[in-house]
Amino acid sequence: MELKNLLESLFFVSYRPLTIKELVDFSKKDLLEVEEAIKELSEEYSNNNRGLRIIENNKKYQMASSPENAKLIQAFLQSEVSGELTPASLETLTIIAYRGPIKKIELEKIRGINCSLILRNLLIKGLIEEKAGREDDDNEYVVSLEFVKFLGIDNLKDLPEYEKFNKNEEIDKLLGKTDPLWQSAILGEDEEEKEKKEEEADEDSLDN
Amino acid sequence: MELKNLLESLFFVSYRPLTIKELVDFSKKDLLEVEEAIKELSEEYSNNNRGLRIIENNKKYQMASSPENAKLIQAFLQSEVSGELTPASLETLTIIAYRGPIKKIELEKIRGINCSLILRNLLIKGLIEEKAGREDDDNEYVVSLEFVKFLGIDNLKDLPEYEKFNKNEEIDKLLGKTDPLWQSAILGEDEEEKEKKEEEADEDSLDN
Amino acid sequence: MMTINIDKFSGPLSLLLQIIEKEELDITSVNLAKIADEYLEYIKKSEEIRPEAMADFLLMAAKLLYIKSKALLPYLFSEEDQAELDDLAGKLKMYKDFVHLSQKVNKIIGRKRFSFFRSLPKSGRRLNILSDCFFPPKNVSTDVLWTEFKKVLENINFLEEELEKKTILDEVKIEDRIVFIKNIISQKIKINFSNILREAVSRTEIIVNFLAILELVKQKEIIFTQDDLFGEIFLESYQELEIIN
Repeated sequence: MELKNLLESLFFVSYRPLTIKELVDFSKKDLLEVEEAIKELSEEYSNNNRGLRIIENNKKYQMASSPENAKLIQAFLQSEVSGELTPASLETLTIIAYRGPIKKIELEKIRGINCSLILRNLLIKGLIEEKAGREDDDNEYVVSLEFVKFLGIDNLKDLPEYEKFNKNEEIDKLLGKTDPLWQSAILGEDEEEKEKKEEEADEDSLDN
Repeated sequence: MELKNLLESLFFVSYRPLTIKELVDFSKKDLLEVEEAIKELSEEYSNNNRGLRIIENNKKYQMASSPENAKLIQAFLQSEVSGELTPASLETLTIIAYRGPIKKIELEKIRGINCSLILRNLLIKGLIEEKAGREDDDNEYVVSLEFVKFLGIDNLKDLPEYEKFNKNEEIDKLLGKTDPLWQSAILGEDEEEKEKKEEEADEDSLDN
Repeated sequence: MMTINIDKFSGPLSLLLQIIEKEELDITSVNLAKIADEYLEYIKKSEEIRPEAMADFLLMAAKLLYIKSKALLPYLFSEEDQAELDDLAGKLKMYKDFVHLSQKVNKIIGRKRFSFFRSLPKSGRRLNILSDCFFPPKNVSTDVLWTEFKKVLENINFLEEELEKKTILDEVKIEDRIVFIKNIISQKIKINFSNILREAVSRTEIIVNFLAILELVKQKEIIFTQDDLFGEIFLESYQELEIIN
């Protein structure tokens, strides 16, 4: 198949992850065809015990070496990837991996703590990526291919119990709820009102 | 076959041609076995209409994209280097122009996000140069002479407000030349150490 | 009290979880009420909680005290409140699930089956993928660079402000507020709570003040009265009252 052949060449020469959109534009084929070809290529690699992988995350694809050879490749590149993470980093990355794209406020609801600094830290390390929303609060976070590389899997869906935690009504319910009790109890009605007005003001300034 | 799998990974990750001796040393296999495996791999690529090739020159081997796709691949690479800079690349280039020579980690602290891919992109375009430090982390970046000329100035000092921006206290502060607020903030002291190591590891894996 | 390694908890939920597990309790509202005091003990003693995180630890403390008061005075609470309290137990369970997942993820990473992307020359001056090696961008001039750098500086200033705001939080300590409130009460017989809050600028300060009062009540230093729901809270010295009575 010609398309698969072209995609393989493209993945090889590209030094960065390619989005599905870029691949569609470049190959001038349908989205479905491209997705199918990537899937075939990726399966060929895994099933035939090849030295290559196509790893995917968040509709971005990049060619990588297969995880079985990790030790020797690491020695060849003389790289010192340790993969050691602090508990806070690990916890945050796990939540983003299973629940991404996820907003900061949702992450904070799960962790019960302000996450500004840890997010900045992970962004700097390139372990997560930020997708800008309409407002700052709407920014969403996903793990990066760089992080997927550590796991030695092709796709986050291969994580244990991924489906169960990715789509989970119980969690959605807990996250979807605002915390009205505490806001009104501690801030008082007035402040809540104020915040609302501020929000409106922000939106105005954006629209203008 | 395991050896073929390993060779494929090696060829893929290496940016330069590998000698047969290197391949033998790395795989810890016999010369004959290695030659046989390379031949098999190479034939698989050609016979199965794959997007990859193993090219040989003077007992050195290298992975390449297949010649059928040459035109499209050339166009892809061309599009990678031409055109407008993305906002992120422009920001990075600006910081390097005003604050160079600057280390990757410093750039990342200023921008709050990992810069590996962008630096790679600016290097490909010849807009910046890398000055090798003692260790990988010490690599420093400066804009290239061609870029300075392209701006129509003789010297970076001719940039508007160069002196003021080049020595900016706010930035020095942020870069931890005074106070490493970032690292100590949410991470404990011990964790800080660990995180530092992680950072190094991450960078290694990115740079190699 | 068995020591809990502060390094191991990355937030108030983590601390709660460790206390619950140490006491071998199930995660229920009733059990959360039971460990409220222990939680407070930990955050009072711990010097390792980062100032930036203190607000969240205190917020949790307030929630626990709320749950505890609900357990003691159930008739004061509505069904809605009950749902809120169950929510905390639910959230803690959810958090526990993710902690378990993170341990699994850690194991996966620990196998060190890393993948690698294509490498670059280690100290290559330039990376040259096409024969040419300079590709001037279209949208760049000295003015563009100048404007761009000013934007960078603005972002940095914004960042610094945010940080400063956060570190101020540390300056409000329960101990200090306790002393402060004790002093006021010893001078005046009766004072209203909003007076004490007059200088409070943040939610954390309000919480800290509130916690300080609860602590003083517990130590039988003061008593408080509140005539209406959400009405003003009056604080009086416990000893003064005894003398009068």
